[in-house]
Amino acid sequence: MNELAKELAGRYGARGWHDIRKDLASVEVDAIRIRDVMAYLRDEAGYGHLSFMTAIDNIERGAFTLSYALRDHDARRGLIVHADVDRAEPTVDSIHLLWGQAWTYQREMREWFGIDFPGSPRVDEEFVLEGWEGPPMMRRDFDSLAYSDATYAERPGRVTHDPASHMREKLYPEAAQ
Amino acid sequence: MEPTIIGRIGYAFVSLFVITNYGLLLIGSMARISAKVQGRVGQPVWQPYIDIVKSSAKRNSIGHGAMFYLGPVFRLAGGVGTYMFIPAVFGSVLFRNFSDSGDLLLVMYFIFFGQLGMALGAGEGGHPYSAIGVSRGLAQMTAFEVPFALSVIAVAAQYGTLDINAIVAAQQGGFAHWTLATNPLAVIAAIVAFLGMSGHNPFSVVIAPQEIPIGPPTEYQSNLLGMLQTNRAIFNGAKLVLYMNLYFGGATNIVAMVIKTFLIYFVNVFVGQAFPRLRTDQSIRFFLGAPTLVGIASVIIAVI
Amino acid sequence: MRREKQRVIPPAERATPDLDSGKYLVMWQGPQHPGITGNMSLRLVAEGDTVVDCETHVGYLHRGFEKLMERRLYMQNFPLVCRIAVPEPDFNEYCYAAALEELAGIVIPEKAVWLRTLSLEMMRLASFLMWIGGQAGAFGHGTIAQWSVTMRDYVLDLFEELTGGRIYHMYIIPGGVRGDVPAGFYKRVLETMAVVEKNLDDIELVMFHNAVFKMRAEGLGYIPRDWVDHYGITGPNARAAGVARDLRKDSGYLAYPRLDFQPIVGTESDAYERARLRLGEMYQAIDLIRQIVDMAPKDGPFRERLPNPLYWRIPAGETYVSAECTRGEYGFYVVSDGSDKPRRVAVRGPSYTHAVSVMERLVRGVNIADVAGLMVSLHTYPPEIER
Amino acid sequence: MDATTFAAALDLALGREKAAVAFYRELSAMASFAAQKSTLAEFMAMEEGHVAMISGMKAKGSVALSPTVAVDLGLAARMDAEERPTAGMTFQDILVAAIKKEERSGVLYERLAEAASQPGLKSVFERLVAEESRHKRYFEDLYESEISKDN
Amino acid sequence: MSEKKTIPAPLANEGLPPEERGLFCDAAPREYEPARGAWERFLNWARSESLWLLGFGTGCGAIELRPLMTSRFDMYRYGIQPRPTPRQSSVFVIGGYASVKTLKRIVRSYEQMMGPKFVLALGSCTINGGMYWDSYNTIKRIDQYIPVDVYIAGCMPRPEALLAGFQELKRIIKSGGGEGQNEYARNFDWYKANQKKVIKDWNMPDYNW
Amino acid sequence: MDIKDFIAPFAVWKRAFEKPFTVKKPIDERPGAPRYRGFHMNDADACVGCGTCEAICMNNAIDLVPAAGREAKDGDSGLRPRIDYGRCCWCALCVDICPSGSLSMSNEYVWIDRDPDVFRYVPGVEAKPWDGSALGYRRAEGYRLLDEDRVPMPELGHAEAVASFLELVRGYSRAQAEKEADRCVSCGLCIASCPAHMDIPGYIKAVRDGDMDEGLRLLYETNPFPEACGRVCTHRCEEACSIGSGGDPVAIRWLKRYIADQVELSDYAKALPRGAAPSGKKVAIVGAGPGGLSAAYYLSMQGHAVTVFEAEEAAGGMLRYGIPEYRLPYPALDKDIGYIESLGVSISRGVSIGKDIELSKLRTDFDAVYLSTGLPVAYGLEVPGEDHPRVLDGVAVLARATRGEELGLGGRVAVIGGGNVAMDAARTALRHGATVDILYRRREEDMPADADEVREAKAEGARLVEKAIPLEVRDAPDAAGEAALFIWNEATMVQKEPGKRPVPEPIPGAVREGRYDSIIAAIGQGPDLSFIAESDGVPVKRFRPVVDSFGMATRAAGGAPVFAGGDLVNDRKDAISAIADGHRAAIGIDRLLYGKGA
Repeated sequence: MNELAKELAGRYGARGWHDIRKDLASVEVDAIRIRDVMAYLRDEAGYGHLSFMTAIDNIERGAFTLSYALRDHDARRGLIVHADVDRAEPTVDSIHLLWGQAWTYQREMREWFGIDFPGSPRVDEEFVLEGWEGPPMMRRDFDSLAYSDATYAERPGRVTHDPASHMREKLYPEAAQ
Repeated sequence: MEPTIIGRIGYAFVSLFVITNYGLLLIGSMARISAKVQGRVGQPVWQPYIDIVKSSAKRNSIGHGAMFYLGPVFRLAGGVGTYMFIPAVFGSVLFRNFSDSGDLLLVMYFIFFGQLGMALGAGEGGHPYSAIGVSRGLAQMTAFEVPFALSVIAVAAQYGTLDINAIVAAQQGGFAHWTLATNPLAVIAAIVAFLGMSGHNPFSVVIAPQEIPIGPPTEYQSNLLGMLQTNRAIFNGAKLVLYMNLYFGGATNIVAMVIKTFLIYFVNVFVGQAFPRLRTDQSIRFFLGAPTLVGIASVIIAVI
Repeated sequence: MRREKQRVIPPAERATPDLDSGKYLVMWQGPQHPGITGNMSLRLVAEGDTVVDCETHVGYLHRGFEKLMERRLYMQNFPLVCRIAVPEPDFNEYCYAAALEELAGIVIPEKAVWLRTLSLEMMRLASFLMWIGGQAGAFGHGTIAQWSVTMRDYVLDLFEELTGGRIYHMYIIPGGVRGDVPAGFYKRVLETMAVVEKNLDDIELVMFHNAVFKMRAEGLGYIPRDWVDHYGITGPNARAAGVARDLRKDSGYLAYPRLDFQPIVGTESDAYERARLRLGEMYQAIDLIRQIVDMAPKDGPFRERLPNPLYWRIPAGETYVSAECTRGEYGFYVVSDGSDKPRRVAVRGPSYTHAVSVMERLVRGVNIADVAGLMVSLHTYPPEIER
Repeated sequence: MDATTFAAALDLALGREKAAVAFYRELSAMASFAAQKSTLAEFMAMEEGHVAMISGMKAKGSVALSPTVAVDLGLAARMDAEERPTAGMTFQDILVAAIKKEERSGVLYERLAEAASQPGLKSVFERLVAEESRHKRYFEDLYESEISKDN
Repeated sequence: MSEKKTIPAPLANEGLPPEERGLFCDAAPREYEPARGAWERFLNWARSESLWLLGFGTGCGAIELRPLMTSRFDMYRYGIQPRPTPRQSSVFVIGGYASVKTLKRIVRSYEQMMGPKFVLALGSCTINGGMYWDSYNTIKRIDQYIPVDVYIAGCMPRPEALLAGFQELKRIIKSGGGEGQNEYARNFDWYKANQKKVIKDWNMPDYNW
Repeated sequence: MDIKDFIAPFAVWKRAFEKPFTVKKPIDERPGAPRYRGFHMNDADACVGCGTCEAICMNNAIDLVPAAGREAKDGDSGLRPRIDYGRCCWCALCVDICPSGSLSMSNEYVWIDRDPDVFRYVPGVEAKPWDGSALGYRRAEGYRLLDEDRVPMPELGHAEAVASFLELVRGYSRAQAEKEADRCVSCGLCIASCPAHMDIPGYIKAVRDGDMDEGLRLLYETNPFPEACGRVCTHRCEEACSIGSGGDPVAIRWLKRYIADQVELSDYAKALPRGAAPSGKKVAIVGAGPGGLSAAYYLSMQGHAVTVFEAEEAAGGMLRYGIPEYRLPYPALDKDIGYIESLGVSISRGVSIGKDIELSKLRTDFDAVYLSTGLPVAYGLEVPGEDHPRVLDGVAVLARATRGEELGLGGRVAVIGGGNVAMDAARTALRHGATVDILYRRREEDMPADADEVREAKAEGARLVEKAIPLEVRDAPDAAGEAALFIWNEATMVQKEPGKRPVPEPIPGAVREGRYDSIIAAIGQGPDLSFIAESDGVPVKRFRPVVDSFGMATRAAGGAPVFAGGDLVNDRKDAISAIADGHRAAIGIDRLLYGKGA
């Protein structure tokens, strides 16, 4: 473990430092401390550039995992910070004051996953969707195909055959009995 | 032989018909020349005709109140009016129009009249871009009118008359008698103003497709658009003929008229292809700068 | 001098104009508006000719790529990713392929490395050629676009020959590239480069030594240097502000460490500077393409064998692979849960910040006429915002 | 060709076919289990069919036999066995017997055809040769597919 | 064109604020009887030789319009040119997939165009959903929402394919087949019902031209 | 800004004097690039209708539809892909993955139509203008999304092999098996060709997933002899394999073996379903070969009490007595049989029907009888001298080898025949130190034996004498009956009838002879039907019991219904067909016993 990992662990209880490749690592923190961690990383650890933020729906363990990807351009290395939030009541501190584009990501996550970032500008406005009535669509329990089939008309006349069952029908229909 | 009033009206219609077609072909050929600069073939020369037929052949149209309809009518009236009081070919009975009934001031008024009418109509369309286009158009117009008016004043002062026929007459007898030769500053001021008047780059602020698509006529369609397109041809023709008369010695036959007006119009294209578009404020600042000074100088020269 | 005067640094906080006062004109620019790049819209609040507030509205091109990718096999996503950005699909292909290769532990053959680099640089050139037409067009200069888009087409002809596709190449496949170089291809590349270079010289003369263009572009959209980190600005937009960041140098992916080039850096950080810088990058791309043609291995395999794509499982893990596209940092964040479909793919497009946060702020105080020019000078592309 | 000679020729053929029926019947009597019996019964039925056909021709006075000789697979030539009717006959034994029998009939007709002086009669015998060759081919095919599959 | 089933639905501009109501028509579109004989053929010729297309890049397809309208393919020489406002345009090029949000604008722009108007649909996505067949945000068949005159297969179709599409469109118009406007008017209720099925926040006037 | 900025822009006019960029007639002048991905083409004859294109297509653009004039047959589903250009994105993954390589793309790209419903067609079946286009996208040479090379099976070297009866084939390791399983595209063409219609894609998936219990469960659904079939199956599935249409077929047999090998017999019970509750019905099965024991397995799974009567001292039938140990080691066979026995199936060994017990007795004592006695009778050479003491029959030699008896073949052995029995006999003889000649009437490619067997027999040192028509066996001079002369006639293959296979025709005068210590005749086998009396009511035609689709021969009054199957009934002479028959009969018997009709 390197210096930064120790520092993060000591200050913010960060854990699970993992070197993905030689210039990229990931680390996990508690969601409640995310703003502090990000401020520290930006101001003191040199990770001045926020590449992107996103969330992963880990539906199996009932959590959204937030991923904040930072980059230290001078040291030419990246860091992905993970934080789990409860899937049932996802609320995270906004970091829009730290980075000027963070609010857009937060707005996106609000719309796509239903994660709330209180205080983030325009966070409750629609982002890419318009008049969306379904659940947040990036959640894994939302079935895109089913929604599409139910909503958008398809051109009729498509029918396909499974080779195996077609051959059974044609060549040995008795086995179907 | 002096024709009867009925005959003169008939001649005026013929003249109008000719200038309309000429204007359309001019637009068509300039489009082709522009295309050549851009490395392509370009539309057929007669494309403007098809466009007008097409626009007029639209089956439905929408309106936004009476003023909306009147806009193009005013504009057309402006164009026709401008043309009607300018002699297209000096000395020709057919292309004399009603030039002896009007003078430079009347023509100047008609040039404005069309613009204003259009502004009123377009404003009625309710489209914000129309409104912006109109305000830009009027702003730019007031700006380029300054050098233009100065130049006209210089010409009027130089020849001591407001009668266009007289101005043309005074320029007969070779290049040395043209205003271009006698008062080049006035011509420069006028030509620069002309760039603004005809809305070519870098002064195409009115329609500016990338900024306010496409300005005042945004809401115009169908036969109203056809009317505007026709007017564009007439108005172009009228302005060119006016310029020719004021600065380039007029024309004593139709061939000279075609050559001269073509070249005057070509100046627009020549500059327009080279430059992008200025912002309205830059355009205004520009017209009120050097061209105005040149205009003033030309007046001074003319007066002296 | 004059440039300095025009520079407008808009306030950090959004103005909240009183719309009922009658002082302001609210208008929408886009999605159906020729001055907007791509299909997005701006809600502008103008006072007179000056924009006082701007809201960006995106999503007109939202197709739900990230959701769709979660329900497709890894290999099935390969034709999908390039559609995220139609002007330069290859960067998507590269980032996606590289992310999978990293997660699956695949090393691609040397020839594939070079062909990928070639494809990316050709794409960069083509994309910039399209952009420069847009930039000139936004200020009303239609001729440049007529020339440059044709030049782009010549580059696309090369792509068509190499990859079999004109717009969507689907060439950089996980494991390598999809086809070898056809006979005589490099010769045609060099011929095309000569033609493009000659026409770029013309464009430079007409567009960059142009009084009106300078009047419009100089001082427009000034981005102070300290915004670069704050807004996550990357690519030419950052380099024009004097920040010498170029992932091709910094991360050293593909064959870039073996190519001879230096990031071009500007100082003025306005629309003119950015345009100028991109022009420089076009020349640089031509130079890089020539180097690649010279140095690329002529024999050898071009693709590593992968497992059956119908069942290809990638070990659980995550990675973020980024590349320097024409607009800046383009990246794919891929999370695998060990199954045959990705758990999560997130796309980081540079326009995400350029076209939204930066655009919203820069446009305040700008003349309505300049909005289009400003937007193009940021080189934004909406689909990578909304995916 | 006079009718008598024609009838005589057919009678000869009829006689041979009836003898074949009798042959199968005799074998069948010796058969020890159902499978032999059913197979022999089938072959016997075939021969009875031939009997009926030739009798029909005789009655109608016409010859409706195909002149095409079936291809000889050449199995019979190499089979050494005479019919050895035993209780434990296998399918192979029965088929060999059948093939041999058909071949002998064919050879006989062939000789008769050679010896015949009247062209009409000659043609009748040649057609009978063809008929027998097809019977033999049938059995040879059976032998190839059922018995000598691996060789 | 086939007769579509009409789904009766109350259509009105009632949802609009009173001050905006004046900006829109208050009646359903009506069908227009074409002129007769040689005159109509002449008009159709003019319509086909002067195709002004709406400059609305609805999807990927817009990218191939660029080469088409610039010097290499130069569509101007075929009488085709882009037009920035729907009022003056006669051809709408649907550039591939249409997200619901864009569809709303497509419908609006289409309705604002003056007839006769034509629609050219580009690529797989407009025919049967294309590669976004399972997306929650893109429609699959554009012909459910507006009438389409010509389809061009491809993803992306080359500019040549687009040109061929325009040629086909010209042929159709000349033969008097470009009656999409009347088709739309005739099946107005059906189209509106389809549109409202997918456009969930319907805040547009129903009668919108 | 200086003066240049006002002058330089006029340089645009330079272009006005140059040639325009415009292409005059774009559609004609600019065809798609040679590699352009245009509309699809399909070589419908090479296509096998496997649907892999459909599986890889992310756009759901491909449907498999019945093609006019193409029937389903082994290795060809009769379906052909139909492409929907309302979906296609021209990525050409279908071309890259196509196992048979039949799909390709032309460089045509213009397709315009008013009617949106026309944009789908079956390439290669519905004619299109671009059919047969020489240009267009083809997958790059040597570049395929699927691996065409089979994972090689580790085997004993030939020298090592001949020296012992050790099993030749060692079986896949886990990595090898998973790699091989990964080549499968789950098209399912193989299922129809497998007589037992095993769920081959299913168990291959289990290998991929590493779920051996699931794999075993799937195997036992249709085949209770996975160990045996995994080694010696005639694997007709592999001939139908779609991967085989453009490369090596998937090693389906080895994967089956891999699954069975991975699970210990003691764990079988855990992996496999439990049988139904006892039904109180009794079923007799005659013959403990694969067919009989399969029937026994499925019947006992249904809860019936099963007794198997076997004439030999050990169960397994031809699997044990006909197949040498080096191909199917006895422990593997014992594992299969052991599991069946462990379910409560009782096997009465050494009980010969017709001798020790009559069929009619079984019919009275049991509720149903299944006959699966196979083909125990070897057919003779039918040449003069075939009763020479040195003429042995192949099946008997193999059976004696199984029993461990001294074979006494001598140093030079001739094997007559080209079937699997001939190969097994030859290779057994090789392992007993003999030099072996295999004499076959036709050519090597006509041999009914598996190509692998022939190849290995040759590799192990057997000499193959083709086109040898047996003429006579004679006592060898000075051999006193210890050696024989085998005399044959060299043949030439003559195409006598069009469309039929050529016939060996003796070359006059080309008579050859060879002196051998033993001559093993392996030309064919037949059934022994002597135990069926007429009174049993079992219909027999041409030495085969006549059965219905469930294998039922009779349900005549006077006893329990009689079913029959396996080699006794069918013509296919392989274990898997017997197993399939056994399974089918078990279903038939079960229905009958439960009164579900049949």
